[in-house]
Amino acid sequence: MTHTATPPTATKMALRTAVILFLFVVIFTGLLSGAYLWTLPTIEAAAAGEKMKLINEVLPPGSYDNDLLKDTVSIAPTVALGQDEASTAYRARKNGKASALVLEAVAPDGYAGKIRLLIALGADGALLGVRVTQHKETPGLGDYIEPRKDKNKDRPWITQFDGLTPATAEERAWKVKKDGGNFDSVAGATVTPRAVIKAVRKAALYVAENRAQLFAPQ
Amino acid sequence: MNFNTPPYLTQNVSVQHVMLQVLAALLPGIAVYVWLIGPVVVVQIAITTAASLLAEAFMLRLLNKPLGLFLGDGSAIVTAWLIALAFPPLAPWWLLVVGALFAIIVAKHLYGGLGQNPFNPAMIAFAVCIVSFPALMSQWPPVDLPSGVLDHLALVFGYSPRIDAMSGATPLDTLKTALKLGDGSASVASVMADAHTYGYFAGKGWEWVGAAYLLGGLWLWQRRIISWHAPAGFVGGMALLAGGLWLWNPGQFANPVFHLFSGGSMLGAWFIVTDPVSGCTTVKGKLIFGLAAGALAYVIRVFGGYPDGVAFAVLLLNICVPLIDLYTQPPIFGMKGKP
Amino acid sequence: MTHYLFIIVGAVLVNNVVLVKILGLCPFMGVSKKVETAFGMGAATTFVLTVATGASYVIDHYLLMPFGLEYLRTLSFIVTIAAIVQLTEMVIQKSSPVLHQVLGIYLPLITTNCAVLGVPLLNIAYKYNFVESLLFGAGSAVGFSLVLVLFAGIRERVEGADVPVHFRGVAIAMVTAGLMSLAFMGFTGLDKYQ
Amino acid sequence: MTRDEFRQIAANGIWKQNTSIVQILGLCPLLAVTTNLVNGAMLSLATIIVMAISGLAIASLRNLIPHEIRIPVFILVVAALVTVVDLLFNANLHELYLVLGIFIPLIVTNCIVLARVEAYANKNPPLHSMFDGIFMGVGMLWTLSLLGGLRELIGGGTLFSGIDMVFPGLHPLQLFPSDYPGLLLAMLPPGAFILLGCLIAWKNWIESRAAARQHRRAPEPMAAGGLH
Amino acid sequence: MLQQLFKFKGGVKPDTNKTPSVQLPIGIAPLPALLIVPLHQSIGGMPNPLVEAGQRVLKGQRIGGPDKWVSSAVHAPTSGTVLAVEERIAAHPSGLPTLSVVIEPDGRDEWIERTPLDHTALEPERVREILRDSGVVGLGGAVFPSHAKLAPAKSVPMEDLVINGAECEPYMTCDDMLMRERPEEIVRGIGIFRDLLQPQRVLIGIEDNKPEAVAAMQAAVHRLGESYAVVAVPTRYPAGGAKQLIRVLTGKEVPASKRSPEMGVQCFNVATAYTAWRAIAHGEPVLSRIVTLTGNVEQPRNWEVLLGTPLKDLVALGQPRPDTNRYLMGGPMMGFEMPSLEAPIVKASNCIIAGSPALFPPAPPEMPCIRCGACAEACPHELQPFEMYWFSRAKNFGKTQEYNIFDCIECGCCSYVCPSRIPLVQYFRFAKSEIWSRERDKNMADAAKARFELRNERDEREKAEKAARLAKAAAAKAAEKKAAPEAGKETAAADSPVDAEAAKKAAIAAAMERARVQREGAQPKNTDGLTVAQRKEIAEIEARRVPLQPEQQTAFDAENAENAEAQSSRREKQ
Amino acid sequence: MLSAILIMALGAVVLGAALGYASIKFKVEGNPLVEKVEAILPQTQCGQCGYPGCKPYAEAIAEGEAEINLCPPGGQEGVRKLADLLGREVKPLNAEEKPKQIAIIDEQTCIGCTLCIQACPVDAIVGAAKQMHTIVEALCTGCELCIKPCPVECIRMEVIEENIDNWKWKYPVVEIKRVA
Ligand SMILES: Cc1cc2nc3c(=O)[nH]c(=O)nc-3n(C[C@H](O)[C@H](O)[C@H](O)COP(=O)(O)O)c2cc1C
Ligand SMILES: Cc1cc2nc3c(=O)[nH]c(=O)nc-3n(C[C@H](O)[C@H](O)[C@H](O)COP(=O)(O)O)c2cc1C
Ligand SMILES: Cc1cc2nc3c(=O)[nH]c(=O)nc-3n(C[C@H](O)[C@H](O)[C@H](O)COP(=O)(O)O)c2cc1C
Ligand SMILES: Cc1cc2nc3c(=O)[nH]c(=O)nc-3n(C[C@H](O)[C@H](O)[C@H](O)CO)c2cc1C
Ligand code: SF4
Ligand code: SF4
Ligand code: SF4
Ligand code: SF4
Ligand code: FES
Repeated sequence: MTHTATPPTATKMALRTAVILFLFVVIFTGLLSGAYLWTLPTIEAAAAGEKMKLINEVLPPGSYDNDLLKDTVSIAPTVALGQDEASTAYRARKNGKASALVLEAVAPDGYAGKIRLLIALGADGALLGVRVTQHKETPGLGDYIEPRKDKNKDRPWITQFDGLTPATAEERAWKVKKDGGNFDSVAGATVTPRAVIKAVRKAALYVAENRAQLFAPQ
Repeated sequence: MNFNTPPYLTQNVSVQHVMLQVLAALLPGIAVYVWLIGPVVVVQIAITTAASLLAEAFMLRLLNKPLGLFLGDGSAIVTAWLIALAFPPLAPWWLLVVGALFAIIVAKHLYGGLGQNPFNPAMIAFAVCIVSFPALMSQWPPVDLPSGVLDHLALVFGYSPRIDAMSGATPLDTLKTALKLGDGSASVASVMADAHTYGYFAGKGWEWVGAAYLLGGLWLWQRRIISWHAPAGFVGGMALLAGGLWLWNPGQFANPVFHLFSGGSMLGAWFIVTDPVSGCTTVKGKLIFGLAAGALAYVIRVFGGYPDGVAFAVLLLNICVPLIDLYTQPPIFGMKGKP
Repeated sequence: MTHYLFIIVGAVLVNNVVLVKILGLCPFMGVSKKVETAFGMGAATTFVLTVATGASYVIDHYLLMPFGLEYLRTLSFIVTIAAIVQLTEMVIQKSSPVLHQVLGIYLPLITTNCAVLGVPLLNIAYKYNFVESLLFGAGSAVGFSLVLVLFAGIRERVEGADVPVHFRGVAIAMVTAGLMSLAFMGFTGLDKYQ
Repeated sequence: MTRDEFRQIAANGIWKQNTSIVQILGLCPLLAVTTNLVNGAMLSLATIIVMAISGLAIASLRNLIPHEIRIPVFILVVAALVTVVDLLFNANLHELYLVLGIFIPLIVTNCIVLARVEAYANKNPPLHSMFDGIFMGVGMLWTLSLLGGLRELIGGGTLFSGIDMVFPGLHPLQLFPSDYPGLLLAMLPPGAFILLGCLIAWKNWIESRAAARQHRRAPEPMAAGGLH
Repeated sequence: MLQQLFKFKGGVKPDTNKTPSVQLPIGIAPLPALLIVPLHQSIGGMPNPLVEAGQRVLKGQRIGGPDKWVSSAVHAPTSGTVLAVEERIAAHPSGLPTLSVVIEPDGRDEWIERTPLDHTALEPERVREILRDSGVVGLGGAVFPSHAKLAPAKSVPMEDLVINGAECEPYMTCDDMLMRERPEEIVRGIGIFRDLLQPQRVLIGIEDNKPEAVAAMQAAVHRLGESYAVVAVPTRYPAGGAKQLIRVLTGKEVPASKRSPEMGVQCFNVATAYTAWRAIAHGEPVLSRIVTLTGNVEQPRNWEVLLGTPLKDLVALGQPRPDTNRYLMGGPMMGFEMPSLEAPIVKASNCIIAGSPALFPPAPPEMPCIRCGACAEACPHELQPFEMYWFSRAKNFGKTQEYNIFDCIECGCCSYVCPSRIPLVQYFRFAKSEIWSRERDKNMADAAKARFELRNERDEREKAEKAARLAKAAAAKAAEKKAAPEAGKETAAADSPVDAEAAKKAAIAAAMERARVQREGAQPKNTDGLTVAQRKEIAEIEARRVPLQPEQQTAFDAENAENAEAQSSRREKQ
Repeated sequence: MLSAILIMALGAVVLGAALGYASIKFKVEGNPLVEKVEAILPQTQCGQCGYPGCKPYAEAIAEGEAEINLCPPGGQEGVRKLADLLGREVKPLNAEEKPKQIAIIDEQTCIGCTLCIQACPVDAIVGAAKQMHTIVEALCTGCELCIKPCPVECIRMEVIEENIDNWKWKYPVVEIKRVA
């Protein structure tokens, strides 16, 4: 479109609308940015709180006294953890001594896709706690791995990991009852627990192997 | 004014007549099923029939339609029988009732009742239940479940806890679960060797039920109640896909005969994709409907999240029916070879 | 390559925007009374959604992220999309009245289609790169158009049915959409290799 | 604003022009976040805030806005408000914020917001517009809550699940016996559609009953009118 | 001769029930006491009445003249007196009355003068005119004026002339008996059609359940040395439908969008050929027809019946059984129930079937369509009746047209096979007549819109003119005012006569203008764009006004009453 | 914050200018929708819809200002067609559907005042001043507009009766409901 074809009114119009839109944008973006700056600290605190809440689910209370979110180590993509991206592990210390490690792992072979886990291991390699952070298992069938959805409220399925050590526990301890193991499971949905168990075990073994590196001081 | 209108002659056929023949064609399949599982199958059929008829009567009453005329047409009974045959034979009674209510009330009468439902009511029942109660809907008894009629009834009516022994043992499910475990050790051959449920036309196995449905279907075809297009399409679609993958990797994919005679394949091919109401009506449309349903059922049962895909495949194709019909209009008299 | 294929299949069928992700429902219910108009709406949405995903990606990666302004996403995306839509509509109306008949009249409706903002936001959540974003956008749009047209087909038929009075119109359309969504649950799990 | 006007605006928003079951707009949040009552109610609250303020703002500024760019400007205003609400949720109701996900930013494209702005605020005084926004939102609030409650109840036998995300001390109600198997369908998208369909049918039923009653009462004024 | 036969899809095979009525030869029905001859007996324009009450008519005298080219004459079936020209109940499914000539026969059966002609010696145009004036119309059921079908298409050579002796409807045997008893005249009649159309072949199709008729026709063709092929076609309803028969005999499919001559074929019924021969070679217009009287009667038989014979007189001949509850005209597949025993036999009445509950049980309740597709399989036009039904039922007529409802020949095969016993044809007829009526409404709306716009335009113009006039006048006045004082001051004496003269002139002009406007007003306005008929109507209305000229305005009130009386009486006479 | 405002402002200027420019550059006159709506309206021009004729009503509908169920002559069928065209919900007609009728002038009473001629929107009345007036049947749309102006009340409406030419096949009675 050439300039000569432009009637003068169009340019004028363009100028006018541009200015008005400009004004509106400036005002409202300003307001918005103000709100952002104002809420930013709270949001960050909330996000950190959220993370800590999760971590506190897998770590016994009082088992650490440091700020975990600050004491982290980055783990490169690892097959053993089922991760294809770098992930972060948090280190718990008590009185300056490494007491536990919290890391993320993925069970790739859930019934309906990946199951994301948060695993806490003690310095001695024993499992302190496991939580599922994300999964797509069938609601009402495979979702009992989430304590919230587990019908067994007294002893949710996922707490069966607590205290296990891959090194000492025999093979049997890492199987569902249907396969001749110790783990309870819900009949008709054993794909899910098998996947979780396998992933947790692999993660625990991985940590055992790389202990030194993972617990190394910052 | 008397609205008796031309033509004053009619053939001696009726909806009831058609439906009764469909029911008759289901009998061989039911007989084999009873032989395989036990008389509890008949109880299940009775439950769904009663629930369907009650729901039908209730809706007819509510909508002010003549009860006698429609209760007698037999269509609700066909739906009921198909539901009973598609559900696990030891499903608790209330599950069957929920399915039947959904089929008749939501899938059928909300759309105006007989003849007007775009979705296959029986398959809606199945889909609703498998989505809502996946655990119950995937607990199939093995064919040689060592228990009597009374045990079965106790299970159906909830006086006995659901036992582990009866879960997940249809050939399809066994195969899929084994392959899914995914350590690569399982192959079709190893699983099938294990699965005594699949007799390959020799022992007591699910495939006999499929064969009996095939027989009933052929009879329906011979009686001209159904045309061959949709069943042939279904069988063809499934066989082509299954055959192709089987030839490519027989270790991970079962052969087409296995697929055609397990799960709901035969029931689907002869009694479900042929549902005139919710299916395609043009000749080309029926072929497309069958082909696509067969292929989709295979994809869902092999790659998807559910143990069998017939119901979902049929429902998905139900969605496409109006458009398929629209674009497969046959040329009319005098317009052949023209757009 | 298969990765891209899974994105497309996932967006069109398994995670269909309308029936599974529940986005873009208003036009889905509103413009599905006739197959013909559904086609028009589908085409227009496909265009806008593809452009919107592309534009959002560019804005996000080259204007917002470098300055740490992620909180302006919603604002900048939607204003840009609205302006693009309006521009396109004006241009089409002037340059091709035929195209305007086919597409143009639907364009203004698209600004308030949740999918148009939702899909770019999902792209960011899924950390898709540019090509993936475009594929996901286009796939979602095709998924939208597909179910829209199929839904219109059913609605045309159901219009003639003897539906109970209180269910006539939108109510039965909702039920139909529900049953369609139920059918689409059959695709569950087909994208897990992603 | 007179009382009558106020009452009219309220009636319109809550029932006559109810966004969800009459205008059939704003469906995405209506169906997507109503897996339980709390989610539905909270998203509606967010929407109410946005609608009230955007109504007020646009009705006040409407004379400044040229026709050609009114849509971008409206959207700009709405989007800015939505982002603020989004930030507030993020800061104060972080867990709920995560659950509601993209549906908070999507209030921008919630057709109903723009529809009211364009159809009402653009033509009416600020106070009216604000109340219109509020009552449209209230209409949305009760429908979303109802639908959320129904889905939750049918799907799992509970009510107010997730309330602890808003009021940390409270607990959900378990209304059905704990061995109620739960019709999961109600929690899934199909259930949402079907239940909304039933809700709309229910509204049609109420209206037709009201109309029938009106009809029965009607003859008198008709007769009076017929005299001249 | 070996004739290759083609197949048409669909069709049904109901019981034919033809034997009872072929046991006896065609009988001649006695003269009834009263004949009611409807003027409108064929497709096309309504014939104009040519007689008045009280007039004596002769047998064969024209009582209704064809109105347009597609229209056909009607004649007095016997000699007698016209009692009335009035609305009488018609042989029509509506049961509504139609303008009919009621004749009381005098029993003398006195013919008009008949002039036998040799059609070969006449111009084709003349032959067609004679056929039209003799009231020769299609007797196969459609009663389309035959002369209008006898012109070959300009661009396509006429290849086949198909003669329809199929008679596929159950019960019906009138064509069968006609072919058995009067084959030679039929064959000669076919000769007339052949000479007019010049086809390459003539094919006579007869269903193979009528071997006697085939034999008789073959013998006649042979005797007369013609080269027509008499072909026995498989018995399957509706093999006698023109398009189906053409398909079976020639392999051609005539789509609904085309007339058969455009594909080089034309089709006539045997009885039509027979009447054409009688009309040309004997000068006898169509006064009677063969009617099968069968069904629930003691004495089923074919009768040659005068047109206009009331139904009751005919059925009395067959001695209906006591449980007879209705009479169908036409076959059981396509016919309809006669609305009254008073309704007359017309050219289209090929068959009267006495029905009883046992013979035609009341229709079972209609169930919803289950989309079984049986109807589509049976439809000879390969339509999708259930789709057409679905949308007709929902009154979505646009969709019915998309599914080609206008290709439906209303043969009834679909209803025959429907397990849900849906009166499909009834739905299609309903949809078709709604669509036509809508078309009419639409045309009217368009016309109304055009007239409305015209009027608006005129209003605008008049308003503008008036405004202009007023402005002019105002300006003139203002000028006058302005001029006057000045003139008064300076040149009052000199100018005033001129001015006065101008004013006078203006006044005269104005008066003349007023008069002109008034004159114009006295002429009817708004008459542009009217059809001839409407102008005629207006002219009539104007004629009524003549006594109301302005001069008589004073006497207006007094005369008004008289006038009105005169008018109303005139109206009554009409 | 500054960067935020700067970036957004940049976008705003660009988009605002583009929109303003395009709004003039690509301006189109007229609304093709009006014609489509008008084609559906019966052109009775009776004003019962509350608008002075079919075209204004069509314009109002196209603008989205008017309900689609206001035209009694168009009947429920008209509402349906409009709903189809505009993708709106079908609503019941907000008046009773009347059978088709035409106006008849009682020629004995007519005083030739021409008031009805002026009222008739479609020029269906012929007659001159001080003469008896008559209605051309084929042109009358039955809008009743001529009734009110007549000072001697000589115009009445008559329902067009069914005859063999305008007879229509009836909707088959749905028998299922009756059997109950
Ligand atoms: C719809 C559906 C969903 C299922 N979802 C799961 C699931 O989430 N987790 C699971 O372990 N099994 C699931 N299953 C069950 C498996 O298909 C399989 O039957 C079962 O895991 C194997 O039986 P077992 O657990 O008794 O070994 C599902 C089954 C169906 C039909
Ligand atoms: C206005 C009009 C004009 C027609 N013109 C012709 C014609 O020129 N030639 C012809 O063969 N049929 C003509 N038809 C006739 C119809 O097709 C007629 O029904 C048909 O010829 C008779 O065949 P049928 O009885 O199959 O129904 C005309 C029909 C109408 C209504
Ligand atoms: C379904 C159907 C069946 C018909 N059956 C016959 C028949 O058996 N014999 C016949 O002469 N005409 C029959 N007709 C009429 C023919 O279509 C056609 O009108 C006629 O043969 C033309 O000849 P005509 O103009 O001399 O009547 C039938 C028409 C239809 C639609
Ligand atoms: C051949 C045939 C197949 C049928 N298949 C089904 C079916 O798959 N599911 C069902 O609910 N009803 C089936 N019916 C019964 C009936 O068509 C169905 O209930 C209607 O959908 C109800 O409107 C079938 C009927 C026939 C004649
Ligand atoms: S034969 Fe009857 S029931 Fe079957 S499809 Fe046709 S109309 Fe429907
Ligand atoms: S009546 Fe019409 S639709 Fe039915 S079979 Fe005959 S041609 Fe086909
Ligand atoms: S009511 Fe209908 S016919 Fe009358 S003016 Fe309005 S649109 Fe025209
Ligand atoms: S004559 Fe009267 S009713 Fe008829 S169109 Fe004119 S004004 Fe309307
Ligand atoms: S809320 Fe309307 S499209 Fe999503």
